[in-house]
Amino acid sequence: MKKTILQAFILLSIAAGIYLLISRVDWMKLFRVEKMTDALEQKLGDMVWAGMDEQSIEEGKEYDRVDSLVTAICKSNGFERKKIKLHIMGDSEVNAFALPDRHMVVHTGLINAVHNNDELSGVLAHEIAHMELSHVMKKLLKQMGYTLLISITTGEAGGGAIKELLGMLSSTAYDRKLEKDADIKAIEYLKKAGISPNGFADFLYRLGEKDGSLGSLSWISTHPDSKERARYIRGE
Amino acid sequence: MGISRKNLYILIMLFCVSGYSWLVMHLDSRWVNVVGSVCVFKKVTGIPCPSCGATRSMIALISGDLINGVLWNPIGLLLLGGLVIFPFWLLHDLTLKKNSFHVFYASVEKTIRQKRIAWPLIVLVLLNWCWNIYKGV
Amino acid sequence: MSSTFIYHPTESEAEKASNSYLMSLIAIMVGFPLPIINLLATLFFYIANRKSTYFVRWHCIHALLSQLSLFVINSIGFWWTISVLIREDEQVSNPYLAYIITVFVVNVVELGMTIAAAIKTRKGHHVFWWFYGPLTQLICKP
Amino acid sequence: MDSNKVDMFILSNGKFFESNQLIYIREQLLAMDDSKWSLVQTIQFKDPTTSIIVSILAGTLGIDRFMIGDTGLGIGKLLTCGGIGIWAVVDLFLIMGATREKNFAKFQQLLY
Repeated sequence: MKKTILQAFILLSIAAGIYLLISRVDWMKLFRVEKMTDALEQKLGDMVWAGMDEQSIEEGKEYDRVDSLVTAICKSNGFERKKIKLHIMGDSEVNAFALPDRHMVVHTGLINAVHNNDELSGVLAHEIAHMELSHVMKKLLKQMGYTLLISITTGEAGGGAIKELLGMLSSTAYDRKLEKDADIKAIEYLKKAGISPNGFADFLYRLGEKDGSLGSLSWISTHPDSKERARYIRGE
Repeated sequence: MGISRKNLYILIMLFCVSGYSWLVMHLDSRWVNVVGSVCVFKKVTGIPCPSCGATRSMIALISGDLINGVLWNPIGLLLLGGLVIFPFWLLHDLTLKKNSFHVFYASVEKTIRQKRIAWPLIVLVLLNWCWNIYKGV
Repeated sequence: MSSTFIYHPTESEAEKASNSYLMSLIAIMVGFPLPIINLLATLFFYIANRKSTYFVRWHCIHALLSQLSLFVINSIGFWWTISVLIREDEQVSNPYLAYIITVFVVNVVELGMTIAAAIKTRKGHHVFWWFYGPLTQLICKP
Repeated sequence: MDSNKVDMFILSNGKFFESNQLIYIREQLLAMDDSKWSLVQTIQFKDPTTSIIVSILAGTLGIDRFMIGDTGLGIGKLLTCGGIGIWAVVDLFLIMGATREKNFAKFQQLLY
């Protein structure tokens, strides 16, 4: 009996020892996890973008307006403007979203809905924050993991899965914590750029009122509690 | 011949315990998403087995949705009925030291083996199976 | 390691004992992502054989105990993987990768030992693993 | 009974029984009255090899259990998708033994 307990103890120690020994190796570096994630992000970005290419407007008054605001935020926060690929899309939906590999999509509906540049800057800073905090990839990887899991267990893998995945991204449905993180970061960026975050708060408040003149409100429908967000942005 | 009383009761107890834990697991819808179908037959052949959908049927029945319960798979009705009745029956037999369930089981086995009962049952199972495949459960 | 059993098992006993190891292998493959399948399978196999001869029971318990520890290790790995895949605040990290590799190593070792045990018991030899053997001895009486 | 006949029976039907049962069967047959010989020869035994093949192919549907006469267990297996797969796997390794047990029970019935 005593001998068996002793053997159990030794066996456990051996298992723990193996684990400790193995964890000495930097597997993250060995497997190049980060590099692989980056490469994957680039590929995914290209892939998503390939499906949206035609509707994008890359010049004109609206493009220049958004471009100058993004450039201003990037400059004062020390981000490389060149890395962000800005796309304006002719769509009446009030929406803006970040895609993998720093593709940023802004709908003309959103540009028409804002009252001034401060409001627009707020939304842009929010999307830049999503990119800077690598929320896009985090979310995508989780979603991919989830899809992978389902396809493994149900054995129903298919082309539909990846399509659904990309649809998820454009809906920008992040979870609450990530949204708040992005909001807080956005305020930081705005302050550094010398823009008052009140504009962003005003915009969110108006969206919260569900003003009929704004048209289709997909940005707000995926970003819950916009009034509450407006409140904490003002409070900062 | 046939299964002994003790073995039968152990088997039924196992059935009840695993059945109830299986159902409790499935009440959490996240579990369904994570695990999905466990049916080996469906995984291998790609077509549902005769009892695929029974879990969903039972879940529907538990939540009071009789129609969906039957539509998913009528077998769910049978299984849930067994899960509800067997524990009481076993308890009755074990406390009163009787073997009424064993007798019942043996008589059911005997009845089913008769050709004029067996064939309609087989046809019924096959029809239900066809329906299952048609539904794409 | 293997030693002599208190009696020499017959052909059919050797086959049943060997089956208990073989079955745990198949169960792992069938239930792959879920670690509980092999545990339940070995448990049911033991229940079905609990009235069998001492040699058969002994090896069923032996296989069951080894699957039990494997179940604990694999379950942690399974749920860790699920949370990495689904939860937003859980990432692929070095401790995670190290754990998964440990799980892999342990499983491969177990696999090798189980195959060896299945072959040896089939020939009627008595397989007696370190720690699991004495533990089985404590649980399983003739 | 004539030992020649018994040995012939053991030789041709050996695969249907466990090896340790064969000794007992042999003894029983030797002690048996010659008049029962024709009866012994007419018993149909189930082949364990067939049952394991059926178990591999249609184990989750419970066909293997139906085949060896465990109708109740077969229904149980059929209704629960082979016991969510687990029972089907376990039965894969039990079915040969179960078939032999059934054969043995059938043989024993003959004695009384």
